[in-house]
Amino acid sequence: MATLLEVKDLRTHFFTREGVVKAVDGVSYAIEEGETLGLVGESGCGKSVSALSIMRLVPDPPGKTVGGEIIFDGQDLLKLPDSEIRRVRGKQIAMVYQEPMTSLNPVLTIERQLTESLELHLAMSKTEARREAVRRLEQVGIPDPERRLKQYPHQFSGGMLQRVMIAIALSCNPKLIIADEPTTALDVTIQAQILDLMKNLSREYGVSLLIITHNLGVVARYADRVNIMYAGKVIERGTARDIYRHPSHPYTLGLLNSVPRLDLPRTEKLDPIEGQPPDLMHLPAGCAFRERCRFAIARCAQEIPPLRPVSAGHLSACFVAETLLSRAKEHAA
Amino acid sequence: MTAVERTQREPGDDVLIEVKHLKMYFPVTSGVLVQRTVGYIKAVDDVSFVVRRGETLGLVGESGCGKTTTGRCVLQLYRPTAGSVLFDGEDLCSMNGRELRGMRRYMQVIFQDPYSSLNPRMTAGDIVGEPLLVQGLATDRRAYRERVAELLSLVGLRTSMADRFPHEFSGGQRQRIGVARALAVNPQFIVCDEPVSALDVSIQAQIVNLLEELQEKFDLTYLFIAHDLSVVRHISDRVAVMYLGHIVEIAGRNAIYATPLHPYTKALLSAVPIPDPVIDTQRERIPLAGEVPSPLNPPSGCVFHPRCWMATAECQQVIPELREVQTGHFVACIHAPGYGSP
Amino acid sequence: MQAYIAKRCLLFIPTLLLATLIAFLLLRVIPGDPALVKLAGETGDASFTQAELHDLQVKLGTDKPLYVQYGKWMWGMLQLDFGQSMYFEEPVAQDLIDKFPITLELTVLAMLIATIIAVPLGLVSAIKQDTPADYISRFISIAGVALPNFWVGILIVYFLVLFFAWMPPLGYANLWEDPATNLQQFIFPALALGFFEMAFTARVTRSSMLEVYREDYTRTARGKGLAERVVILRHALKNALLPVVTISGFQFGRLLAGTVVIENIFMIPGMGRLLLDSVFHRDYTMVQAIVVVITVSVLVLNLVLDVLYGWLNPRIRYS
Amino acid sequence: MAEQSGSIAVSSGVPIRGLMPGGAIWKHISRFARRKPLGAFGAVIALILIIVAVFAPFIATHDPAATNGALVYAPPGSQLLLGGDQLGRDVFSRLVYGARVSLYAGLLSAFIGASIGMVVGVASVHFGGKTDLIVQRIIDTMMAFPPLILAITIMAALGASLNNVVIALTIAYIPSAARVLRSQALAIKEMDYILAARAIGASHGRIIFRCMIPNCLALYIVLVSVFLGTAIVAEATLSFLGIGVPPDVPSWGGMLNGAAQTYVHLAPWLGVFPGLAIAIVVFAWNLLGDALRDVLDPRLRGTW
Repeated sequence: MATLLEVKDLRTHFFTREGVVKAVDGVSYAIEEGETLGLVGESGCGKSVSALSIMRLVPDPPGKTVGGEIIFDGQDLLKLPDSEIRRVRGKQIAMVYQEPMTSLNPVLTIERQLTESLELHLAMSKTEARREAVRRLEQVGIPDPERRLKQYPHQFSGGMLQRVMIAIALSCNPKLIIADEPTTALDVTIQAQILDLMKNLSREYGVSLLIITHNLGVVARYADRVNIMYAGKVIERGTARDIYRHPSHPYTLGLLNSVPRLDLPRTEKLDPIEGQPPDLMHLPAGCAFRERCRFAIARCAQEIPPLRPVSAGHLSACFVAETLLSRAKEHAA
Repeated sequence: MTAVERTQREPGDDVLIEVKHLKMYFPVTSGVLVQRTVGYIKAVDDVSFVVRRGETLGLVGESGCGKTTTGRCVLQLYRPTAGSVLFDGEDLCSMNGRELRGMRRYMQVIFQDPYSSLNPRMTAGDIVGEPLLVQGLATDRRAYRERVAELLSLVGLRTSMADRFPHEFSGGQRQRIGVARALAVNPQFIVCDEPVSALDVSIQAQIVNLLEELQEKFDLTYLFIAHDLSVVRHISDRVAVMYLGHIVEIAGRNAIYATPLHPYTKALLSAVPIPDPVIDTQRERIPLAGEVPSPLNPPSGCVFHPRCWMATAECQQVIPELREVQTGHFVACIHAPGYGSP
Repeated sequence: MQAYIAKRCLLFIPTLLLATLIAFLLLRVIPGDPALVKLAGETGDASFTQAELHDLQVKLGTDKPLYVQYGKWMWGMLQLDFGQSMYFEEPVAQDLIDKFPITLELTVLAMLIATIIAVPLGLVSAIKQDTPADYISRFISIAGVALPNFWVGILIVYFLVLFFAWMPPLGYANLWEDPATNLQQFIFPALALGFFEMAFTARVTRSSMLEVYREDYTRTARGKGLAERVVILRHALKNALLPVVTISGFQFGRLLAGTVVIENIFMIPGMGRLLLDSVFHRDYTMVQAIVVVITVSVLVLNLVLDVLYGWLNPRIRYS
Repeated sequence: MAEQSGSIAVSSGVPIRGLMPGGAIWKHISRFARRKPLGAFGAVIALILIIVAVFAPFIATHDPAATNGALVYAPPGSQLLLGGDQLGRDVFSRLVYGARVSLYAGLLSAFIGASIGMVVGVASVHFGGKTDLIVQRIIDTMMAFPPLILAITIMAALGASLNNVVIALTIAYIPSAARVLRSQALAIKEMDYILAARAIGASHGRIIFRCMIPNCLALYIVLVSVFLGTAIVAEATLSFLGIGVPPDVPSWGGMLNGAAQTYVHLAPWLGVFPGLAIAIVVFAWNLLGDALRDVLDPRLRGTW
């Protein structure tokens, strides 16, 4: 498989009155063609900002991408002039957002919001675009698309709106769809519908998917590879199997252990990660996770552990990754 | 007495809360000068259950199913349209405002949103201490301060934090303040209304553990409302599943997760993703078509029938009552094994 | 939508009644008896006899209970009889018919000037946030809100007199008969009148536009690759103008009220000047009638705006 | 997930910054000045206005009421700092004393109007139901009366005097204050902490005074500061029209009475200085009000 998009050492910072928030601080990852990549982390870890940086949609001010490269189709998206990046947005890379209720314009019909990218990127006429819009709505499972096109967002339920968002994202046959917490605002049964739909469509059209979520379960089912983020950095990367079966970063391990699981016998006590997520404005020296970490050693306070391979295709940013990995393998066996 | 009441409450059972035929209809009004009622949102429609002393009853369902409304009706924060709520045998629904204020010493609530549930103009200490003042539980200034400090350390906060305002705390810490406030009056019963769903994953477990420790320490009884089935399984002794204002299934924790009987429960459980790609792909999935209908205009018969893959013509007519099909396992579906004729 | 309009229209009737009641009570409850005030004179110490007072009370109808007076007054207004002027002792309706159009023209002109300048000003300010264009426009709008309209009027008169030896024209030229002279007469007063509202609308437009800029759907629009111009014109503008529509009812009211000041400075024989004269003459019937006319105009405009708002906002149109 | 750290609460929707009680007040003032330099500038001008008003007798160079035939229309700078008026009174001294009138009328009417509005708004929401519906109807109808018309009508009934101006302006402000604070109270009523207060058995009084009012205070302060600016203009307008404070009392608006017609050829400065005084003071108040609003309650941006 060829690499579709490569994020290299991305740094996006927010310059606020109180100080600089390093929301994304040296993040690198790559997405292969046709692959589904998961980006997992808690709120404020920089996962959404890294995705918005790809599209260059981070609000400026206060946000600014201060370093790194985003190579897509052989060119650095960060260096493209505005007119060129607009040709990438919606056409090559499309986005699905967290809140379908607020992500669609309340005063425009669904038709207008669906057809405008078709008219812009595929130079379709009004009637062509309309026909295509009907087809797309059918494809995402919206009954009675002809009538629905004439309606406004408030006349749809949350799940239906997310389908509309997916239809819009798919409309110009993009190579990559970035889904930023696509199901967080939805109920669990609707969540399953939406994720299945996205996965099926991406498989059908060979579209790459970047799924951003805080829910470890969501990516387990759908992602080929997973990146775990903490405090503006990727701290572990691997195949879904690697990450879930052999976590080799204490944070990943902690996340997996802290959620109760339906498939395992009930434990007496949950095993939480103690402490609070760090303040991105005043990060401690060394590893950002050190203060909450059970495996911390003296070195963790001095150096920031680099993201390095622990086995083929499996990377961890922890000095004791090997120990964790072998423990996990023993445990699994 | 219906079958429900007889069997859910067995002789010798130490029942603390008994909810009977609870209904909460919110009127929908229309009209220009004279408001007249044109319909009702049946948020809770004939719900009955018991909570035994010292146990945790989990109440799960999707948004809009009426679980939060049920919790608030139990506490009489909403006065129910019909039905009764017995607290230790006394009917809360027939009490007046003054009597109810007295009852608040025994029953408390923890809210979902750690931001809107704390008054931004009060310090953490004031928030935790307010119930003591309201209920007249603080004899003097020193006792008050000591009790506030005790409560804060009980929930894992430093006593020096008492002078801080809510916005100076993180979400998890705010939720701890909410727990301390609920504990202040030494209640017997606490309604936990989605206490962890607004928190980050790594923080959720901290709060769940805290709630469990406190339950053990003070012999608390919980009604635990949530939409996260994994958390509910972890914390509950028994679980009730709600759909569109009705309880469709109640059973012991193990029974309901191992052998769910209602089709909705089955679908709900199968939709929960498992954080393990190998196991997750091997599970049986029951996709649910369509969306939850409006509670303003619920379907006839069994409210779940439009989305149910087992539905028959009968389901459109008969409202299935909650029946005990195995010991302690109640279900409201005419197709459930052992349900008998409708 | 029909139901929405019907509801608004139905609501209009009791609001209208309430408005007239308030207008009536303002002048009847606070000062007590108009007859007494009239006889007591400006300084309040003129002498009169009880008989004189009673005669005047009978003449003015103030000897009857308040609700009878109100009823009579309302009944009269329904037949377009606004009562008898207490000072000129002739029907006030004719005066209103003569003068209201003048004031209305001034107000509408001021509103047009204000809106036409303010909306683009506010938009540019928001789009070019924190650039010199934004600073200039913000300065104009903050300063504009601080300048009292009578002072702006005085300065304009000074400017015209000192530099162009201009004199306020005597006599009034009708818009339909002599549009050129009419506009010459009205353009400067309208400018003075509309200055505040221009500044105000520009501020509202700016902040509303900035608000819309932060909305998720604007990001969605950009995420589709739309040009900034399309994002603004198609996605942002309509949403941003909703609050501007909402406030324009109050603006219209403020402008109508402002004519009292501006018509006095520019010697325009409109309703505003009539109101002030009536206040000086203690002509309560006239004051009452003018207040009712102004309030009803505002209410009518609000009704129109409600419908417009509903039309602009599909949430209301389809519910 | 709404986990949030730092000092910005998003989901509560209620102002939380600023207004901290206790000794930290100077720290807050200096932080305010650094973050909002224009607002601080406004505050300084406002302070100057207060000082001028309080110490008017010491600042004024002449008796503001003393007439002097020799100084009629005296140009500025010669014998009188800002010249003499049509009766030969000192314009500067009249401006200084006029600050008293402006401040008195502005402060009292803004304060009382906003206070009554708050009581009406909060009470209306608290009692709810029919009461709220009726209050809402009355407020809506009152809003159709432009404030200036309301004030003129009341002045017509009461007669010209400073206290009557205060009464007229107060009444004119009540509806809009009640409206704004009612919607704030409505938002607060939906907050879980109100429910939490009920759940611990708090009385109605406790809910109103410990939960509703403290959370309305930020808006109330902003409202007072905004009203104050507009009240100064309104008082000046009424006095300019000759129905505000009596002509013998020195007031900025009154000093401009008849300016456009009478003084333009003889003494244009008579029409300039009082207007300038009003404009500077109101400009400063607006800057201060804007800054207060941004700091105390950013959601209010652009509501007036």
